[in-house]
Amino acid sequence: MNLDFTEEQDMLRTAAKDFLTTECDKTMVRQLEEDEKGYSPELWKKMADLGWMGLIFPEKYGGTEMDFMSLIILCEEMGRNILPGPFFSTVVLCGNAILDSGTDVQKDEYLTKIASGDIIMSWVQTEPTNTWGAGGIEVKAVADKDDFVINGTKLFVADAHVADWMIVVTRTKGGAKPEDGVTLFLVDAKSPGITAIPQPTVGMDKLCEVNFKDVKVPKGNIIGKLDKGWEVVEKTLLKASTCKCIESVGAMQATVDMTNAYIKDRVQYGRPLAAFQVLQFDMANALIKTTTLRELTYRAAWEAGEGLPEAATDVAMAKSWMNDTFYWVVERGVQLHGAIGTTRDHDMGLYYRRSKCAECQFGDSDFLKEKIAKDIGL
Amino acid sequence: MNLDFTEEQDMLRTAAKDFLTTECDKTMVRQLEEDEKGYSPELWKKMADLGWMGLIFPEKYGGTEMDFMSLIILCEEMGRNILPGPFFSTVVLCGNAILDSGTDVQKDEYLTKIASGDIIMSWVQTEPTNTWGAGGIEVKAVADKDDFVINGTKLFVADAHVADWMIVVTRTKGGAKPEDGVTLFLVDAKSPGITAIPQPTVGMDKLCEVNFKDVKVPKGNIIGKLDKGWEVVEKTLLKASTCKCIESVGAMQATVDMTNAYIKDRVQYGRPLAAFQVLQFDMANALIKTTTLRELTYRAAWEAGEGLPEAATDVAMAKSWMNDTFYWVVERGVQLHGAIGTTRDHDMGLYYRRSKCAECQFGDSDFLKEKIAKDIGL
Amino acid sequence: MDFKWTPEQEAMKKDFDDFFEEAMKGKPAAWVGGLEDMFSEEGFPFTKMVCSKLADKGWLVGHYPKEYGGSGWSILEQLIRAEAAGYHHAPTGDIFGIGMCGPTLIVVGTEEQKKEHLPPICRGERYWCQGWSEPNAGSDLAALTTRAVRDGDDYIINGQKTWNSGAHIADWAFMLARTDPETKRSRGISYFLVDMKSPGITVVPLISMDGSHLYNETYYDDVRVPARNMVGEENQGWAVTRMTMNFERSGVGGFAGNMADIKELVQFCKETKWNGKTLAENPLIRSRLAQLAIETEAGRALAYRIAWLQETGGMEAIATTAWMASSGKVYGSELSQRVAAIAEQIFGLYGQLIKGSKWAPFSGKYIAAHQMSMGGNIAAGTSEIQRNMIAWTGLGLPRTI
Amino acid sequence: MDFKWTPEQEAMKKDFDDFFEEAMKGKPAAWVGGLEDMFSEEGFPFTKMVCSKLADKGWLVGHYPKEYGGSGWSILEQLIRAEAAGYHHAPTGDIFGIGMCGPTLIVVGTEEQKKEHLPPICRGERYWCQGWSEPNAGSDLAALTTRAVRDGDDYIINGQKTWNSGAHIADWAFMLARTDPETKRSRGISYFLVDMKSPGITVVPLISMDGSHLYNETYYDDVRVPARNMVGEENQGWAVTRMTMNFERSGVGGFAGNMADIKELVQFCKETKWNGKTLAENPLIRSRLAQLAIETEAGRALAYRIAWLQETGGMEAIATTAWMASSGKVYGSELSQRVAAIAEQIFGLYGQLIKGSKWAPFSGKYIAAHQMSMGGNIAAGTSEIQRNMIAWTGLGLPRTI
Repeated sequence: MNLDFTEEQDMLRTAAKDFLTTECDKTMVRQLEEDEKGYSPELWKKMADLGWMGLIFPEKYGGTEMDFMSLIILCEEMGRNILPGPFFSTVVLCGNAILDSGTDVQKDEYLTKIASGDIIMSWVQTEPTNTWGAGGIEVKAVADKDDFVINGTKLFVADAHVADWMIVVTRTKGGAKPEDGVTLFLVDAKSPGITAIPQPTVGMDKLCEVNFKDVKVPKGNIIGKLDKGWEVVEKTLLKASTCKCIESVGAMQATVDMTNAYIKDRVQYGRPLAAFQVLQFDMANALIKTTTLRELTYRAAWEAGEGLPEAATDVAMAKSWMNDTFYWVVERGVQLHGAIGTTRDHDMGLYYRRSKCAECQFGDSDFLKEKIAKDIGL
Repeated sequence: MNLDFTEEQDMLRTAAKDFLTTECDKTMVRQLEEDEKGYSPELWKKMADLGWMGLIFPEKYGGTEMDFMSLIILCEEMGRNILPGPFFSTVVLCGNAILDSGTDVQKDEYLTKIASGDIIMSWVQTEPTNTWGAGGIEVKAVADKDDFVINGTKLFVADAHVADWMIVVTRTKGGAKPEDGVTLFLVDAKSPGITAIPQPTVGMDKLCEVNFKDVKVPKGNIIGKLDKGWEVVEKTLLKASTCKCIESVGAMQATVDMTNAYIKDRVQYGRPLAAFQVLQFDMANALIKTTTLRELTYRAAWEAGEGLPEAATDVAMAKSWMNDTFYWVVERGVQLHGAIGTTRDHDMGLYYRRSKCAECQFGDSDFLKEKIAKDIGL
Repeated sequence: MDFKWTPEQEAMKKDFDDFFEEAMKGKPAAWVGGLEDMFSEEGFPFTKMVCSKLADKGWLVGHYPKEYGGSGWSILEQLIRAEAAGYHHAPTGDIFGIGMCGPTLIVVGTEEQKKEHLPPICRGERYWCQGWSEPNAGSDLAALTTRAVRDGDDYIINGQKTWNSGAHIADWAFMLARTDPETKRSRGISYFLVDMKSPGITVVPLISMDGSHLYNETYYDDVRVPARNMVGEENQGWAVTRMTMNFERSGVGGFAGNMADIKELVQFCKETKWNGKTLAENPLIRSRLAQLAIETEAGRALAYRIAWLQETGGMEAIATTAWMASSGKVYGSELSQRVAAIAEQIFGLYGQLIKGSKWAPFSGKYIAAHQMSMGGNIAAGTSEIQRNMIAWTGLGLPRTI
Repeated sequence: MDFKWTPEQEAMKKDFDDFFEEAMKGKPAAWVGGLEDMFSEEGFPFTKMVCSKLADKGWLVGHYPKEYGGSGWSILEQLIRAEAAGYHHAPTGDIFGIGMCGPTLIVVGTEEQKKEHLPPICRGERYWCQGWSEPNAGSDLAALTTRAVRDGDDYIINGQKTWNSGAHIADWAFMLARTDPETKRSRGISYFLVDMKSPGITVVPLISMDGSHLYNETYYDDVRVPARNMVGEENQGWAVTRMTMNFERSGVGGFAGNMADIKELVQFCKETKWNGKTLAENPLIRSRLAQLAIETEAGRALAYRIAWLQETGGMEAIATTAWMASSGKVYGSELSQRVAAIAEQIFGLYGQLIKGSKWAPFSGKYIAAHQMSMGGNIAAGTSEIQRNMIAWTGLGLPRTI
């Protein structure tokens, strides 16, 4: 057992923290909320230059071959600074899916371009059916000679409006088990018949309605196997969930730090707010929640990275605990800031609003707890 | 609208408070926990002399004809002092059932004896089936000439071991709806074939396992109508639930008062515990919960007393809110007392343990909330 | 004890209900019914229109004395109106003028002040805002530093106020300024009525987390206020302030609003099918909505008690029930927050969509309400301040501030 | 980062697991596994038996240096043992001797004290109790008034201690007495080792809410204690006390115990059918048990971090991780309370039955555990004290006491 990060990883963390603090301040976060694209191409380029896009890819694809826990570190720091943009879609979701389940040709084609920052990708899974489960996949892909033809509507799809390529989760076969008959396609976002319309969300995080009308995709663009794509989804979402959890930990710690500093500074009734025991208890509880989530997430992430069977349950646990704790911590943070914390101009709100977005990713607590209940034998 | 009690009712409250404080101190409560009978015959006699047993019965049966809200007042004060014994079983459950649904002959026979303090009664409903719903009634009563013959096991039955008479809820007919085919019998507790064994409970409140082996009951002893007894049960439990709620309010207020006094008195770190803001917040929350429950219960009780249709939902709401709040308030009370509050000799524990007993009476929150969900249209 | 309304009150209830049912048909999209909506660009004309109709019927400010334009209602009739309005999330004018400034004037205002201000309030013609908090005087209001200096028949006011709800639409403000800078804290403060059109007043919007505009900063730069606009004695404004804070806090409208929300959500759950089952079949959702209904009724029962005690106890009761009013406030605002949070949760992925997305349930009303609810736990005395007050005045525990 | 155990550690884990599995077959009915059981009339012989077997294998106090009877384990091996024991709710001797007094002696004891006391602790032959709290010195320990007066080579101790867990079975006590009554509070206190058989000691039981006997009052009436039994310098006992409080607080055993409870409850829910359905089919129960499992794993992950930091950081880490240990304590004890409460709730009407009723699920174990859990939120630093400590040392907030 070794619960320390390596020196190289510690350096990565410091570098990421410094870089993001400088390059992604809250003014930029606010601008990008209103920005049509939702990301900064300059920043994107710089991140690629730092090697972040290819962090966990093999060197032959332009990556730096660090392990999954290094990506976790990066995500923690991104969460602390609320980095907007398609890093999560491109690298965490699509990058991991191709890395774990793509063919050599696909890896060569896409990982290399991701690593260089040349393409943005979008993970196109959820639908109006309102679930991250396999049962929600209804958008059909039907074989037609050497192609498949995709028709239907996807919803809540991050960054589809700026994506060059998409990984689209489709239904290719009906059947008793919804997990069967799911197939994933690499789809050129410029294909005729695709429209992507960003929806206003509480986090302004560019979730799109994506419509597919007779969109043709070559058979060769399947990731994983025909009808067996759900395995790829599961594997990808395990990793992505831990990245979302640790991103949230970063955000939570940021709000704890920010609130702690504020109450030490803000004087009412002749003493700092920090001197009020009730506020101290709120802070103590916030710290407990943040810390337990961090530790649980590290373990779950390590298991997911190692491909261990226990990852499935532990990741669901971490994500569910995140849903409970992120909201709690930012809610208290706003409350302790008082009225100023409820304004659009204050940073607390940026975090507060993102807690809802994070909750919606990869399963809410009811969904996850039902999974956990099964896993613990119920 | 008039949310005040009458002067007569205010006097009743004062008299009850004074009487119980003197006659039912915590030493007696403790003794009766260990006592085989679980009540004091002398105290029982005195209560009868005060007219408490017949408080809401017509004068012709030896009662004083006060309204149901007067019984509520009495129960609130009993809860404050944790009066042990079969008042609830005899008067609140059986008394109300006979008053509301008995024949004139039955009223004359039983209400008179209840009012005079001559008989103790037990409400025999629940079974190992573990529910207050009609579906749980499996003990059968089978017609045999002019009698019915009862067989089976009842469980969690208060005061059966000291009862002279019982009201036994039986199944006389199977069918699609569990509410159909339930019949209530007035049963002489000395009938051959009845055994009642008190079970140790957290509140030492003499809940018995009651076995019926070929117990004969005359047909004339049916309360309400054959197979239609569930209506009687529902009506009775509505009133009994509000009495249990207000009993709990009395207990909660007692623990709030006791804890409030303790923290004002107990000095640590050179100041009374009461000066610590966190403890003040616990107390404020306890007061909010106690007060909201009291007001909700008064309304629900008034509705139940008036026989209004909205009583069904509001009583379930009050009882569910009681389940949540009673435990919360006494748990905080123990915590604020510190170690001394966890001892057998301290009064806090008496209340704490009763919160569990109260929760178990007439439906836990899941049971009640499912009912409420139906009532609000789900 | 008797919870029945009289036949007259029942009839009144129905009249109110019919009125609001009809009036609210024209409400703007995603209307939550908070002050944010009432004072928004889109909402304020609607608010004025509804309030004007209410005023025509004598229902806007029914509980003021008839001589000043009220209808002489008892607190119970006021309660019935508040409950009906709350249930329909209807605008009922500004809580500041109607609920705080007006009642204060009735008790301690001069006859001239009453005659000048109460009738336009009752007619729904004059909107008020509160000018109390300052950047360094929030919960600790007595730390305020805005100055008022006597100059002939006027006072000249200088300073900055903040969190002024509706200052951008208000005609008048009731505000606090320090008239004696030598004495400390709560002494030396006076209470003024200020025409918002006075030269020297600048209102700067403070936009809320969800993008709505309720709060403002108000800058006073040599604002001249006639001395007759002082309420109460010079330097005695703190006592007036305490009184203002305690009026009309049964909170029944909020609980009625929750009832309507729960009803709406129940209907949604019955009609909405995801993954092959209606939401209404989900036991977790059933349990949560039932719990909200329980907590709403428990709060409502408390609100009735507060109203009853104020009805029967008069002005004195306002002080003795202050801890109950604080209880109702903190309980109610935290409950409203849970209602919105649970609605969002029920919507699943749709819960994150806001106004402007065609996919947003109820046009994003609940997620907006959720964000606004944060302010509900802070405005008009934070939940912490309320719990302090309950501990001190309801339980006799020592003051920690 | 790597969460794998080495093959040796995996083997150790299995050995422990097998041992406890076997040893716990003989446990008394309704065994919860808290100190209440370990030190009860029925439980203490069982405790001694299990501990003696553990000691034979060198597993009772593995982490002490070999020269004093330990096995020289690292904190990680200790963690593995604690987790296995916790999972089986096994007795592992007194936490006072093994976990508090012993480690203190290792750091600041004299060689003579180490030689005298550590080996019998490691052999499971000597049980300890703590003599700290007094009726007027609970959370505010420094307010203690028990006196120790030097008399030749001895000290003579007079006073009253309370909440002495296991004093009725203990052989020795480590206790605090005031040696300099002139100086105030934490100064002037000394730390003594006292043979409980010393003349003048009287132990009076304090029976807990559920009827169990864990706590005692201890009266010291002219108790003579040799000066060599003082730990640390005279009047410097407070520093020793602080050290004692911080040892071994990863809390992993408690989380492992929760895991076992959850597993037991899952099994119960699968096997138990009321109203025609198994409990396992009830979505509300599924959700609650899943939530407990989540919270248990979150706490366990924290416990691992604490152990790891102590492993790699040594004595210094004990201070820097104190806020984490406080977090683990308060989080763990409150979680244990919820586990018991939810078990009771699952049992429905059966939840109120206690030991002695043939109908009581698990012989009333969970309702007993629930009552004991109240003590868990108070003993060894109340939840309030823990949160204070987290705020002060983990967040740098100003001390409020």
